[in-house]
Amino acid sequence: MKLSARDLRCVRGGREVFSGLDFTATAGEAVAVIGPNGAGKTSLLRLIAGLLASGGGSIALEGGNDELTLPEQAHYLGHRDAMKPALSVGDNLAFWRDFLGGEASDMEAALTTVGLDHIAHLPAAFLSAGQRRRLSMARLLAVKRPIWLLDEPTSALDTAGQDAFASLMAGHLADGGILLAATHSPIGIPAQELRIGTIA
Amino acid sequence: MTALAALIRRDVRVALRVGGGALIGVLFFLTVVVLMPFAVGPDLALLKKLGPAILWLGALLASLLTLDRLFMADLEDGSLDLILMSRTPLELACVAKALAHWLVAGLPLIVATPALGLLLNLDGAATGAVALTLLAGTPALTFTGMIGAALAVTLRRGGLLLAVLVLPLSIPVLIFGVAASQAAATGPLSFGTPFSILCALSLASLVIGPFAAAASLRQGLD
Amino acid sequence: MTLIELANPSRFLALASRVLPWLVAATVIVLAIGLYQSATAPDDYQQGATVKIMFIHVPNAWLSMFVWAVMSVSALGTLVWRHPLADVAQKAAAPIGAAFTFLALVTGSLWGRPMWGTYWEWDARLTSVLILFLMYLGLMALWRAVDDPSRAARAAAVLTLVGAINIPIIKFSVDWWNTLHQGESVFRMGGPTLDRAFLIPLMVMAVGFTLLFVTLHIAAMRNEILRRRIRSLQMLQAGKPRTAA
Amino acid sequence: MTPLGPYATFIVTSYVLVAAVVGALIIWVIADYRRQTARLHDLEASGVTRRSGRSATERS
Repeated sequence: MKLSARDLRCVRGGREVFSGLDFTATAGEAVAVIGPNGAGKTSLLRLIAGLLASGGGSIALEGGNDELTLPEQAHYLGHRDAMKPALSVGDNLAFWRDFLGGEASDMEAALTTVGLDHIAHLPAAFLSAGQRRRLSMARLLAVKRPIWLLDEPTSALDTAGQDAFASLMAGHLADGGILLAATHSPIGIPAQELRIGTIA
Repeated sequence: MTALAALIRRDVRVALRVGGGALIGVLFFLTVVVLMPFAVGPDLALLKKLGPAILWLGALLASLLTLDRLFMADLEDGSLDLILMSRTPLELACVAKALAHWLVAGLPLIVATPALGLLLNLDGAATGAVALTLLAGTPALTFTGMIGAALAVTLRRGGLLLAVLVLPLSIPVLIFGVAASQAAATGPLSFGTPFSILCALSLASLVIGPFAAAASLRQGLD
Repeated sequence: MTLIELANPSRFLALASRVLPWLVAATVIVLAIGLYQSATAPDDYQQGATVKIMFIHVPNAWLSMFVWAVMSVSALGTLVWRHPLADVAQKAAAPIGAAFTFLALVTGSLWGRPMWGTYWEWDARLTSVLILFLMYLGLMALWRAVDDPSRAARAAAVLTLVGAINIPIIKFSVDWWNTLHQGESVFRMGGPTLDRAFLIPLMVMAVGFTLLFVTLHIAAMRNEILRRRIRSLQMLQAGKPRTAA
Repeated sequence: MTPLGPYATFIVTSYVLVAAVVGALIIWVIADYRRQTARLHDLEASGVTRRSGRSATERS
């Protein structure tokens, strides 16, 4: 499997965020998207996720499931966690497992991995920022998708959480997944660096 | 199918939980209808005549006001991104969301109608006719309103803008809904003709609404 | 047991479980006497047997206002004295008050059908009670709209007090609106000429229903305190890392 | 008991309705109490206690 982008351009609100961006990631490879604030890290991820209209260039996935589009094979972990505070932790996760479709895996195991299994019955409103992020991580595990697009994945996580997430990412890569992470700090796994924006 | 059922179930549960505000729409309906006599006077004969129109206007405004959050809540917490990335076609996801919204916001209005009919001095037949036309017509209000809700998300504006966008679209539903209820209550026109048109409007909006809403959501990607 | 001592929720729980059985017994006895007296009361020369509806209508109508008064005092407790149980009392009273107001409306309407020939008349009294009912529902919606009780409490307290000030104004306006539109006067219940034969059962029933409210209110407050305790325990549980057990 | 006259239905309906609503209130309060105490006991069984270390259901 190979995810590649050629000459990507992104325009938002009439302003060109970046252009002429190329990268290639093969199965088992991680890409760390690095750049100053406003360089378009989030925009790049959203563009790949199909959440932003492309301003030019092409993105191609080779060796994936031909019946599905790229966004349908990707997980997007953004700043917002897509969890309803009124529903319980378990219900929130079960919903995304059922709704996102595709190959689902054991939800209990996913919650155990991120360390939330003991509070699965509590409303998501009671979770701290770090715990909410862990719940989002559980979503990546509950539904199998080969491409992970992670926007600042380790923000709000403590050291233990960052280590746990690094091992999750390593596991995903070992399974032949592809991973793009926009980040300011090292993500804890070997990754090729993709610098975007003017480097100050 | 499990995906759509899951979406409906989630939306209904969120609406019924604390902070969901599923029943605020019906409370608004009650309040608006109760206000009417203070404006037109307590003349029972007059209220009987205006009753179907008052109930329809109240239901229209109530179902419109609750539509505001249909997509906005999902946009704010990031759910909309994931819905766009799911394997379920966006059009079907829109149908599921509208259906869930109708279940928690439209159906209670119909349940409340008999009590309000009593307040407006409507007899059993007229109240039944209004309830029946609301049952046939509120899905049309939800599904056309959904287009406005999707546009509001695209424009990142809700509230009054949504009302201004959607109210003109709901005029046909209002015309035939009130016409059918009036026909059943007082005659002389037949109930069947406007009621069939109302049902046709509902069915048409069932098709057009999701496509327009999905298109608008896709256009509004940001 | 002073009000200050009652401020401790644990004390309140202890007191509630001691007092509740007595309150239940008192309520049952007084209501039973009231019901017997209502059943044996003579017919009114004007209303006939429908006067019996009055024996349950008037207590409910009285409670619809009394409960709002209780909530207003609680609201003051929240805003002025910062009494920790005040917003519990206010929240617990709202659904009970709404239920009594609903009953006042329905019994009034059932009394009106034989008297006026219609279930609903936009009579000043009934209309005011209807608005009161809507305000109760609005207050309950406010409590439901916010997840955090301490945040909802202040908003609900302000709304309750505004309501307390506004209810007489609404009543006055509705009276004025009603007389403006209706020349003929509808039959007026009550007044100083009420016969003792009706007055005594009415008073007993009013006392019985008030006792019923107090009982339900204390029980509902107890539930609310437990609910909040569960909430804070759950937040504690969420904040704790997983234990090896 | 005096006969209820021509309006017996209205009188009986009123009383039945009041009984039904009051009954519903009583059932709600009791069921709510049972539910809350059960949840509290569950929480305590899972080892969550209040800061003071006392039992949350303690009566005194």
